Amino acid sequence: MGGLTIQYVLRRFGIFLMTIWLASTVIFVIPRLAPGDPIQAMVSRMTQSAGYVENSEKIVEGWKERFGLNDPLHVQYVRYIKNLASLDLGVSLAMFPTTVKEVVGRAMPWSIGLMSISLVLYFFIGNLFGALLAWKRTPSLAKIAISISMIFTSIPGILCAIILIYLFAFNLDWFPFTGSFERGMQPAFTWEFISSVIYYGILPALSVVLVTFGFWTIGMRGMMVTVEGEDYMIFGQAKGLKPFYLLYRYQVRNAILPQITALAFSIGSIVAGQILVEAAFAYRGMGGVIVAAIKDIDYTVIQGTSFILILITATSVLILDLIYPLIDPRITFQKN
Amino acid sequence: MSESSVQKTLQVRDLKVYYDTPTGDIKAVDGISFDVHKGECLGIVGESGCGKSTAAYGILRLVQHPGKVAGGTVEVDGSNVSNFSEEEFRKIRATKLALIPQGAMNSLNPTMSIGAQIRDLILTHSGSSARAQLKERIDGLLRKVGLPLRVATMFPHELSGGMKQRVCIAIGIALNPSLVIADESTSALDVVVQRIVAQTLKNVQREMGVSMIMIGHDMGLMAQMVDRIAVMYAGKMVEISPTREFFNNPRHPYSKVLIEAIPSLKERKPLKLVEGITHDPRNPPPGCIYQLRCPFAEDVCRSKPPVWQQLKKSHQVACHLIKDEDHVAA
Amino acid sequence: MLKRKSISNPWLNTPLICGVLVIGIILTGTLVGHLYWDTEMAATRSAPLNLPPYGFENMRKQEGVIEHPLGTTNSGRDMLSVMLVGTPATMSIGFIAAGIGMLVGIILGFSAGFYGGWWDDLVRLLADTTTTIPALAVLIVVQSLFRVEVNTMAALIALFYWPGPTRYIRAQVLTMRESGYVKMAKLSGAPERDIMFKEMLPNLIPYLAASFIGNTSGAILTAIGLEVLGLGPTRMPTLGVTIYFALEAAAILRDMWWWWGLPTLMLILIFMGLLMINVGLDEVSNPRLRKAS
Amino acid sequence: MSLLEIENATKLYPISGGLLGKEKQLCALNQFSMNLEAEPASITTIAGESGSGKSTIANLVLGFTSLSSGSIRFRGKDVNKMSSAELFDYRKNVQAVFQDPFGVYNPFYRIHHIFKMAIKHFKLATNKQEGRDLIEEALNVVGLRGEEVLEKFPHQLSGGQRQRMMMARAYMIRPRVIVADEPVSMVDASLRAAILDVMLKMRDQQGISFLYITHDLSTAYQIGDRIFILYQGNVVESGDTVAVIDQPKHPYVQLLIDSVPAPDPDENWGEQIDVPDEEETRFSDAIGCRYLGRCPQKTDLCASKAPILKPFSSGSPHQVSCHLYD
Repeated sequence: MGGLTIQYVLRRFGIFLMTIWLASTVIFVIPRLAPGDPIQAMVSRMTQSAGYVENSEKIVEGWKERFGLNDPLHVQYVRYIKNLASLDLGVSLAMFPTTVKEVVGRAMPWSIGLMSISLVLYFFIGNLFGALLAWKRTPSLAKIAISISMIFTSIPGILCAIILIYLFAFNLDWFPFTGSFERGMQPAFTWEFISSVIYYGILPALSVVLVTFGFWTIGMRGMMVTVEGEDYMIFGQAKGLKPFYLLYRYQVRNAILPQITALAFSIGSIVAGQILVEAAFAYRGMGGVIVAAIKDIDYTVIQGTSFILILITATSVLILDLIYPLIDPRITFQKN
Repeated sequence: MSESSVQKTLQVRDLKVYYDTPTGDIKAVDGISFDVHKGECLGIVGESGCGKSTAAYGILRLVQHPGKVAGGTVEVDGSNVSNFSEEEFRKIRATKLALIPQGAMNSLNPTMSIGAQIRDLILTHSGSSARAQLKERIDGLLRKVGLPLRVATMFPHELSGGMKQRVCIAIGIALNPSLVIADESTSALDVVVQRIVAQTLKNVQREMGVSMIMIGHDMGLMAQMVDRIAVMYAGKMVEISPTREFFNNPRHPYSKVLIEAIPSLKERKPLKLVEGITHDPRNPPPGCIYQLRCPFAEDVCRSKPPVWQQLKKSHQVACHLIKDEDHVAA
Repeated sequence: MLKRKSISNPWLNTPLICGVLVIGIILTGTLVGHLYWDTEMAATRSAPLNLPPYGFENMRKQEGVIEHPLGTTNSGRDMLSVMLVGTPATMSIGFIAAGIGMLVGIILGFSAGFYGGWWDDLVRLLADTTTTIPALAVLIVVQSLFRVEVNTMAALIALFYWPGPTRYIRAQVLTMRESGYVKMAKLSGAPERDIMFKEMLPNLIPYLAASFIGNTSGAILTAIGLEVLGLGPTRMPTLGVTIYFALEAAAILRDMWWWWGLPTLMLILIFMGLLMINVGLDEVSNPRLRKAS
Repeated sequence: MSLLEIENATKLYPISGGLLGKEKQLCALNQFSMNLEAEPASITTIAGESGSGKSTIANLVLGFTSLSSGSIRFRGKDVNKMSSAELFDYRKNVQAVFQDPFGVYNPFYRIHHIFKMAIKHFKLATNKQEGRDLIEEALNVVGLRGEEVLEKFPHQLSGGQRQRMMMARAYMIRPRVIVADEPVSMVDASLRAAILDVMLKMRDQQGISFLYITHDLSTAYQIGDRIFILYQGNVVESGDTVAVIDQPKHPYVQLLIDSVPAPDPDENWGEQIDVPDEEETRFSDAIGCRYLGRCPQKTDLCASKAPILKPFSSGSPHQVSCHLYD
């Protein structure tokens, strides 16, 4: 049952496009609202940091051409949107003539991989722990253990990353400081390479999971408590259903729905937190790319990566929104 | 017929349900005792907060926090279930003691189809051997309560209040329980639908010969539906009587108020006003629980709680004002 | 069934008290510190380089001195001064951003919920849209062009922290608009202004407080993100900026734990304090949570 | 001169038509007309089941929703065309008591808030003492005392007390009309009489008229003067309350009255009836009688033409809308 109405799908798609358009417009407008010429600002910062910039003339020219700074603003804006729509993100300034698309394209699988694995982990662990915290039959020792494990909740992932690096890489030397796989290794579908990727990925994933799952635990516990008071829970008990069945088919099944809605709303901050953790570990993902680009003052790469991040976020939200009606039979009810 | 020859489906003795509050326990149900005979329909009436629903949930061990069953025994079909473990008690829920909740409320799981919510009940108690005739059983149940078979694939939000209520009845009677407790089962329905659902309920009960407790506040509905009526006030049972006798000859002053308060559709009468002072439930007065509202209260009512008296025609009442000549010989 | 409100004050719950205490101590501590400590030493070259905290040794066997009890950085900043200056600066980013977000949320939420129509549609669409934009991605682009100082940065961050309160207030206003007490106020001749601010707003207080605290924490998180990427304010050694400098100077490898560790610890305390306040406020607005604990 | 006149009041709600996106209109109230005379004060019952449109009438009269067509006139003035001063006067003269005696109190304030709000905005008193006296007098009418209730929070009082206070509040404002929307349906039976009694007193002693909106025919029978019975937005029968309930004409009203359970075990409900589940027939483009789907006496005419409300016998105030009486 359930299913998607056309209005629902259209609205979700509308929000998807709006999100991307609005974010890109903010990126376009704010630099131009500020006093002064963004190109001039860039160049002066480049000269500041490097003392002298090779090809600076050429870069400025490239910039002027790319932005068409002599054109009127609306022409610039239309061109900017057009370029984005065709995913033409320009050419890297620091790694000329590599295109931004290539740079981002290399990093994207790493980011998406790390993000999906950690997302599955903390969403699962968080909700499981939340459900257990609210369940009457959970042993109190387990409840205490869960509460203690939530100590990192709410701190920024990057701080957790620093602490983990300090403890497990610097002091104990169990895990590598930085990187995505062993230096010198060639990416290939070999057991050696894959195990290296996993080994290098543990600390970054752990940093994200440790600081995030607690939010889902708190939210899930709250929803579980709310659902517990519902009449259908009491009727479920009156039906003599087994406690565990009642827990997962009645209580968790209904409590998880708002959690999925919440997930859609927090994708933005999830992506942001992930980027920072990648930055701390100099991971090959988009976070690593951004850090490098910021150091090199590679504006096109910064802008392109950000745009792709916005795209990834909006797409994830769209997917979640489209999945949601399939798991909540009530969603089509709104038309009545 | 004598008391002993009647088979008892349910025997409740001195049931107590208390609510824990920071300022002391509220005695929501304070030591009530009654029986339900085989095949009989007993109505429990009273106004909001009198403890009638709480008593039902106490019998079913479904009292929610901060409430707790604080004492008393419950016997079902002659066996004392009060000392059953949680797991033992779970097994007699729906098979011996079933609940029909208010279907208009949120009593059905919104994320499961109606069929699935009947199925899980049958499979839990009858094991997987029941799987073979599952569809026929579900269809049979839906037919019995007058629902079209397509309801099985529908979700609660797609049903009207009356249909949901019938689903609740179907679930309540699914496993041929000894006793069903219908808690305000038709209260939220419009009058025409209420009549249809109530009649369905009554027919099903008669056909199956199941015993029933009907909890409600609508005296008219009770007159139509039940064989005996029990009246509760402030956690105590004050009167139990066969329905006809109850309406013809109510003995407790509170029962009289309840009957007089029913607005008639037959004749226009002057309104009967009653004083509505109630006591603080944490701090009941000594003596009779009804003394503050009772226009006939005497000194003895203020000092001594009334005892349960057996009157003629299976009529029982707890009131000091009942005179001796009405008593059955001891 | 009997339902009685508990007499005990829901605002006096353990997480809320603990959280308020933590944040309170941090704030008053840094304020009092300003009176007794020379915070000018937060600037570079105002102290010997790379000193460990008092009572510790660094990798070059130098001992900490009492003049710089929390050690110094590789550019000669006194860590105690840095903490005294950086902590309130970091927190003020959160408070300013959350405050602006809350104000915008109240204005948009009330107007959208109360007047409805196209304005409501627009506000809802903008709020839905903005929630899904990853703030950090946009701010990275902006900050990499123009490095702004603390207050401007807070204002920029606030761009992303209004949809939460807006959506919630709008939904609540829609519910309350149909409530009996709002109808009663209308029937009592109360003007719209009174209905919004005397009838509706007081009932939103627990949520507004929770949302403010949640947004403060979110805004600080975003600010830290920017700072640690090297896009923080240039003139103010906020906690995030300090961590950035420490990481840049390989403080972990040089075992200068005080340099990155103290600001990290302070941030953890701030975040934990804010989270506890939030959990406590949740209990105020959701009575079911109270009885379950 | 008539006090409150409702003429052909109609309320339509747009509903989206599913996948095809064809807009339909839901007709919550169809061509409702009634007239409330200033003298003598009366209690007019508007009865019906859920979805009958009875609450729509309350919301329209109180100005919480706007009419799709038709008009409501107060002392001859169209409410829709009133100036803001006139509207304010209308507000003061048309008050209400609602079903839920808890929801009408803002949980943030003490009980006296609802009284003080009205005193302040309607300028009922010039000083504190005068205001205090007004409240005390109003509470007196409903049998409460100020010191018992005013400083309390809503949840500290019983449902009956809360509802009586709403009556007191309405009384204090001294309106000409009170819209009483299910005022006793959430109050215990033994306490209902007290509230109904206040209504009678206010009608007889203060000349306040009531629009008594209810699903409960028995209380209407006890206190009502005139009655309108609604089915899916249409008036199916109207007239003197006792006449209508003693001798209902419309098949629906007959079923309705027959279905009220009699508080007498000797008077049986009669045989099991079976009516098809109520269908949504309130669409504005529906033709024919709304009761068609459930009516046991329907004819071909009922499907093609909607009956209109007309006197049962000529000149009789008892009106019915059914082709059986054409």
